[in-house]
Amino acid sequence: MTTLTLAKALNAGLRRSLADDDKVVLMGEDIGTLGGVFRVTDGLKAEFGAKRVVDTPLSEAGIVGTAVGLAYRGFRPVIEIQFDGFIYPAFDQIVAQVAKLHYRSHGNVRMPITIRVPFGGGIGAAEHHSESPEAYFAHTAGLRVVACSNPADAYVMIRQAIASDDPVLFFEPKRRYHVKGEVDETANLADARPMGVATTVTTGSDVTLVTYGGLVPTARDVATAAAEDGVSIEVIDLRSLAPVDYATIEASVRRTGRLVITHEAGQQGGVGAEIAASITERCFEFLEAAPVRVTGHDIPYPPAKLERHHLPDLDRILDGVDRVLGRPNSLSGVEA
Amino acid sequence: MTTLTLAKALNAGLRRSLADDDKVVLMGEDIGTLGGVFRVTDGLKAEFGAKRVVDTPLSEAGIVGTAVGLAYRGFRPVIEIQFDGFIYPAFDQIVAQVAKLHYRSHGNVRMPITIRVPFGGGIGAAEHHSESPEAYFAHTAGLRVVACSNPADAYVMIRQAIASDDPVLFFEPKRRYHVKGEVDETANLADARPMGVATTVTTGSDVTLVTYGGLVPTARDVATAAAEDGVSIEVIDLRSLAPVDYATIEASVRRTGRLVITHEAGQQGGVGAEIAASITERCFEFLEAAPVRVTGHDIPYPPAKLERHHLPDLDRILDGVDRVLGRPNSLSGVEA
Amino acid sequence: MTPSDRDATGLLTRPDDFVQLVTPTGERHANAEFDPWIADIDLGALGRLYRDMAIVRRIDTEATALQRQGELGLWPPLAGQEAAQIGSGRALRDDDFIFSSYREHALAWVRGVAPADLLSVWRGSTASGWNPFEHGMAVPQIIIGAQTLHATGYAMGAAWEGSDAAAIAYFGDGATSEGDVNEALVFAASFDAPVVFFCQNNQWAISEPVGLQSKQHLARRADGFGMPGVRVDGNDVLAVLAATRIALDRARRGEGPTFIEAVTYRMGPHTTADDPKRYRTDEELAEWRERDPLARVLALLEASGVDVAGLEREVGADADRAAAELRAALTTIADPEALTVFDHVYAEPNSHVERQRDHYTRYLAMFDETGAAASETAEGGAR
Amino acid sequence: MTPSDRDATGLLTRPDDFVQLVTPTGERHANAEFDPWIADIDLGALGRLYRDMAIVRRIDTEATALQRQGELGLWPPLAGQEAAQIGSGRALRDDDFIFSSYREHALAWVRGVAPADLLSVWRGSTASGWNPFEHGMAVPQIIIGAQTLHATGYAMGAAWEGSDAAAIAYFGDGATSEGDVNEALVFAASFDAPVVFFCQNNQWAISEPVGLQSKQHLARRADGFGMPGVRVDGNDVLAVLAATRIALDRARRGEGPTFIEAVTYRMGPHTTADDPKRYRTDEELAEWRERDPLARVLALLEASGVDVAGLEREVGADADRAAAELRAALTTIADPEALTVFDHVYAEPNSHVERQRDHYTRYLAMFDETGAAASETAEGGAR
Ligand SMILES: Cc1ncc(C[n+]2csc(CCOP(=O)(O)OP(=O)(O)O)c2C)c(N)n1
Ligand SMILES: Cc1ncc(C[n+]2csc(CCOP(=O)(O)OP(=O)(O)O)c2C)c(N)n1
Ligand SMILES: [Mg+2]
Ligand SMILES: [Mg+2]
Repeated sequence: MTTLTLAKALNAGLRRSLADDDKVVLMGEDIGTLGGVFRVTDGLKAEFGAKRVVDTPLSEAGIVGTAVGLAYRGFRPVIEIQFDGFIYPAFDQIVAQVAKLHYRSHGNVRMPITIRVPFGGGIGAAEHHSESPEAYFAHTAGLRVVACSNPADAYVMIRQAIASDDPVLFFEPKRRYHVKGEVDETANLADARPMGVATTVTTGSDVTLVTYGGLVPTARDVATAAAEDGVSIEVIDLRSLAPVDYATIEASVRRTGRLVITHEAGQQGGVGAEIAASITERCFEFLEAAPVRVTGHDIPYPPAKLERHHLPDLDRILDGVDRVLGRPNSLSGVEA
Repeated sequence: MTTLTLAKALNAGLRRSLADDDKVVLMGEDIGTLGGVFRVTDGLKAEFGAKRVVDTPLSEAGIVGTAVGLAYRGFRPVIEIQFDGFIYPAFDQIVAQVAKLHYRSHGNVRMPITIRVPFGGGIGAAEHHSESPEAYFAHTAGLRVVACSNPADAYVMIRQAIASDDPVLFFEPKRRYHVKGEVDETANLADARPMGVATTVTTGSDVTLVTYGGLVPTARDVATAAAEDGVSIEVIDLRSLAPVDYATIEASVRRTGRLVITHEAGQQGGVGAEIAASITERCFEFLEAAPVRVTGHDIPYPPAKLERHHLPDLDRILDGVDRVLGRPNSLSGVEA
Repeated sequence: MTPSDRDATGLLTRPDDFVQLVTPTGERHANAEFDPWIADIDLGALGRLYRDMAIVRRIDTEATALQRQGELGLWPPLAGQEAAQIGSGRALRDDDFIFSSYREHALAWVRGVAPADLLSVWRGSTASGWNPFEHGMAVPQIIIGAQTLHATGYAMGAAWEGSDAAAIAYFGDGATSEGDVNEALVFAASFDAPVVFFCQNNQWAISEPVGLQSKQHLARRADGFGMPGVRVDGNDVLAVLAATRIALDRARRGEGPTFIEAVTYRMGPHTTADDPKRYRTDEELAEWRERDPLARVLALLEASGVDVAGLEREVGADADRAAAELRAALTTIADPEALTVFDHVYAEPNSHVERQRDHYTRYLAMFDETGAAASETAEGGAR
Repeated sequence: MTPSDRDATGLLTRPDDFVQLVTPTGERHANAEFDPWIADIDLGALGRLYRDMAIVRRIDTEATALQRQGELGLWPPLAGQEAAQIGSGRALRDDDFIFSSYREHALAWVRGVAPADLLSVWRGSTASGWNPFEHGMAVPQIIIGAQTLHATGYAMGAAWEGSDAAAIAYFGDGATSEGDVNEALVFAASFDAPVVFFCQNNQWAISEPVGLQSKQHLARRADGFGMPGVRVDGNDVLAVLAATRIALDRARRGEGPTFIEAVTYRMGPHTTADDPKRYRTDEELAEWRERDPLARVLALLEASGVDVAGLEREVGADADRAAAELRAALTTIADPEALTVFDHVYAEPNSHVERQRDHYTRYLAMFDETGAAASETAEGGAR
């Protein structure tokens, strides 16, 4: 076991993938000499050379589009999109090419492309640097979408994503890059929990609280705070947003009868909408209350000084817990 | 009253908007001389000239990006995206610029841009010509998203969209372009139903069936077929997908206790997910069963000969109705 | 389009405006730079190039007819662009990889794609007709320009592997306006990628004349991105062959990309769904008919003493056979099975798709039991 | 970076490689084409250009310091690019419209943006500092290259209205790789839009040297799109002023767009979050310091007999005042009210946003009642 930050765990996972398979190439803006603006690729160009860790021209469609060509040639490109808000110029290549080529080619052409996206807010950044675009990709057939929340997962999941023959949107909670944790660099990938399987972070019996990425530590705090208040919360870290591991959520909700979902992305059509709808379909008779969503507002990401009024935090999630429990809450007395 | 096809109703609405406000300009590929591949802009270039009806170079980001500049200059650009599947190259300009500029500029810069998108399948077309990308935009704060389903609405709604000071994604059900209907070209826009308000197409008491665009006529057929079977269905044409007119749906579901939502787009994170989740939040105690979604599969749009196995149709929606009613259906006996 | 419009569109066809080795009337121009690259093309080889062009023209005509008869959903005819496609296609080595647009049926022919595979996608029976790796050719790309980036990335990868194989990207005049194509030029130059950008300037992007996309010759685009650009008569199979060979040689030597503008003309509609009368004149078409890519080769062969009547007969018979094979192949294209809609969405098991497949299987089974068919509903959605 | 790398990057600064009117040591080169366009710039006017540059440099230094002190969230310094920004900015007419990137603080200065408005966005207090229509300048654009299309559309609109106002788009060397910028060139050429593409080639895009984006001078990009491209010494305020005036004049006469590459250098970090030592050498920086845009103007003024010491004193006092005003302005920037997060999402009433605002209002009210503050939670999300 080594203690690593989440960023360093990713770095270690990338290094390992580069070493294990010479078809793995890293591509992105400023990932080589600089080591990435978050230093996630630090040192890798020096170690593997400029043909394995490739500083690209400044064009996101170009990066993803050439990665498609590299995949045709048998490579496994791992792309860094510098910030969440810069993925949109590549949207067409991702949605119309990366996601569809395996289908279009009857399985002949594989797209083992990993697209790393530092995502989410809470770092006081400028516009376009704090977005949570994951729902766009979860709605896109042909893509897998995952989000890591801690160093141990980061180290394993990035390697699983790279090893996957399907394209993976890999979301990294940038505000947790510096969080430290134990990482087992010796364990076998084959023994690891598949990236499609969710993790139960804390067990509980009153409310199931589902989240992913940067809000997982917050959700754990929620469970702690609620416990003091006599409420037992089961926190589930989704890890995979598409497909969702419904077996785990379902089993939990059947016990708790109450579901809260929280994410930074806006509510309208967010990942929480799908989970609320799907769990309602699957567990209707078990639900004691409607699933509650605690999300960012449906607004453009606000200026830094206002982001705490946008992002779900401990109090807002606790308020959601109160809502699902029918306890006094911010909407008490309000007609739904 | 005139009898017009949906395409001709749009043409009439565009003509009227061009005549009423000389800041309205139409932009797109092949919309001028050719009149658009669906002839929706037929004759307009001849009537208003090449500076009002503008054939643009072949670049969707360019079209939307220059429209942003035109909006800065006080114009009201109306863009035609030739087919649904060609909107993605413009995604960045739509999501990062069109949607956010009003917010970014504290309301100083308005983006009265209408983006017309012929959408959906059922026409036996090639890849990328039958998509339903509306959920991407409904998830994007700052945009309004509407879909018309009949000539009368088309004529009014396109004018409302153009007159709106907010950017509007305007989805046109391409497989219904040739459907005819009565259009009142003399009525006052001020008296028209606001485009944000849904329409109750048929009233009913057993099940609320919500849809939009090309499936509205199908839903009406469903109501007719179900009626023969003794089931009374209330069909709601959403018209606005963002924001959704929950007042109308809610009032209906409080009476029926049962909700079915159908759309062509995939299920995962589709518009139906948001509506199912929101209605469950708002009407939990009134629901007799979990809301049911009947949608396209979560697959890339399949080849033409398979599209009937992808698109919801009369039978599949009726099966959804059976499900929500707890009658024998395709999933009877299957664990949810 | 008025003549002055035409000037503005850069629709210039003076021989001094591009490289032309064979004039429309079949005269052979000497060209010191290009001639060495086609020194091997004797009269026999020229006859074979003619044969290629005649056969693909015939296949194209047949496919257009099949579409009119309702056998295909759509067909984008290549008529007029035979020299551009055959000239470049025959310059390629087997291990070069082709990333085409939707109109490059002649490339599929060059690469031995079976008739049924060529038609199946346009019939709507399949998402793609062939295995790209069996033919060294990606399946058709409909998103304008997207494939230029794929070709560039493929070429980067080939070079990184130390191979001297090249990639070639086919795209149209309209495509040059898309961001993707320009980004491909940036990447290709930056990485010295062994890729050839082959632009068929067929004067039109559906109803839009090339002058709306650019006031400059498209080949001039190359220089600003740091690569050579060459403008050839795209209706001159020898000029195209030579230009493509030069570009491929450059690529193989590690000197990077080349941009070729092949000036040609789409003689038919954009697709079978298009009506070109709405936007272009009969006179324009007539002018271009005089620059037919096949006619000039025949004229040159005749002037060189070849028994052209005999060649035409022979090739005509081959073309008849190809057309018959195409028609026959139709019957071998099976309608796809319902549940194949779920195949290949992912390469690895996916719980969500499996669940939907399972549900839909149960749904279909209901009809088996009751005897009804999903396709026979009032609405059906089918076509 | 090794010297040979540098050559490859196109980092060429020989005077014959671009238009230079004033050398780094203050010599004035005659230039028959450019000189008439700056005939009005007498010593007084030159002194005022110097003053502009000195003041914006001081503002920039002060803002950088404020960021280091935690008063700003981020600051992208312009140091080194004063001549490029002031030279072009002072060429503009009031009714020309500026679409800038994030580093063009000098343009905001030229357009009279108040200090508090300049800082508020970098402080994180607001989504944008000023009303674009009050200053003829759009708010900063962070998505690389996006603004070039906005400028083009604005210019198209201005021309359609019969106005002779122009638009100018500022972007960097890195931006030239983005599809948007290339599409902007396509549209501008196609519609003869009165727009100036002003590329500040400051040699770096964060850590990436310009040679990674292009092996060709960026100004050469223009020709292939059908517009003139001019490469000027971007550290020479007179050359920049003249080039921009020429381009604007062309635009006003309806002759369409021009591309200007101003060869300059970012002397500081990319932003205050960046550490340039990771990717570039002290020697490179030292070389560029010798080409300082301010020093050469002082040298020229001195050689022309101006009391430079006096000018420096005077301008220094103005700069001190500007810096003090900037610092003072900070205190006038109010922290935004919580509920303003919901303002201006839409221009028209929107039921969904109103509902969320209403809910959040009730949520906040809970804390008022209990005395707790949302911002004082364990986690808070604040910074
Ligand atoms: C991104 C995108 N936008 C629009 C279209 C619709 N479309 C199909 S072909 C075409 C014209 C293409 O012209 P060109 O590139 O010259 O190729 P050609 O058809 O002449 O071979 C257009 C606009 C598309 N397929 N993809
Ligand atoms: C679409 C997009 N991709 C990436 C970024 C991140 N980014 C910010 S500035 C920058 C470099 C820009 O370089 P250049 O265009 O030369 O401008 P400069 O900063 O040198 O003025 C990058 C990559 C961004 N802001 N937008
Ligand atoms: Mg064309
Ligand atoms: Mg730069």
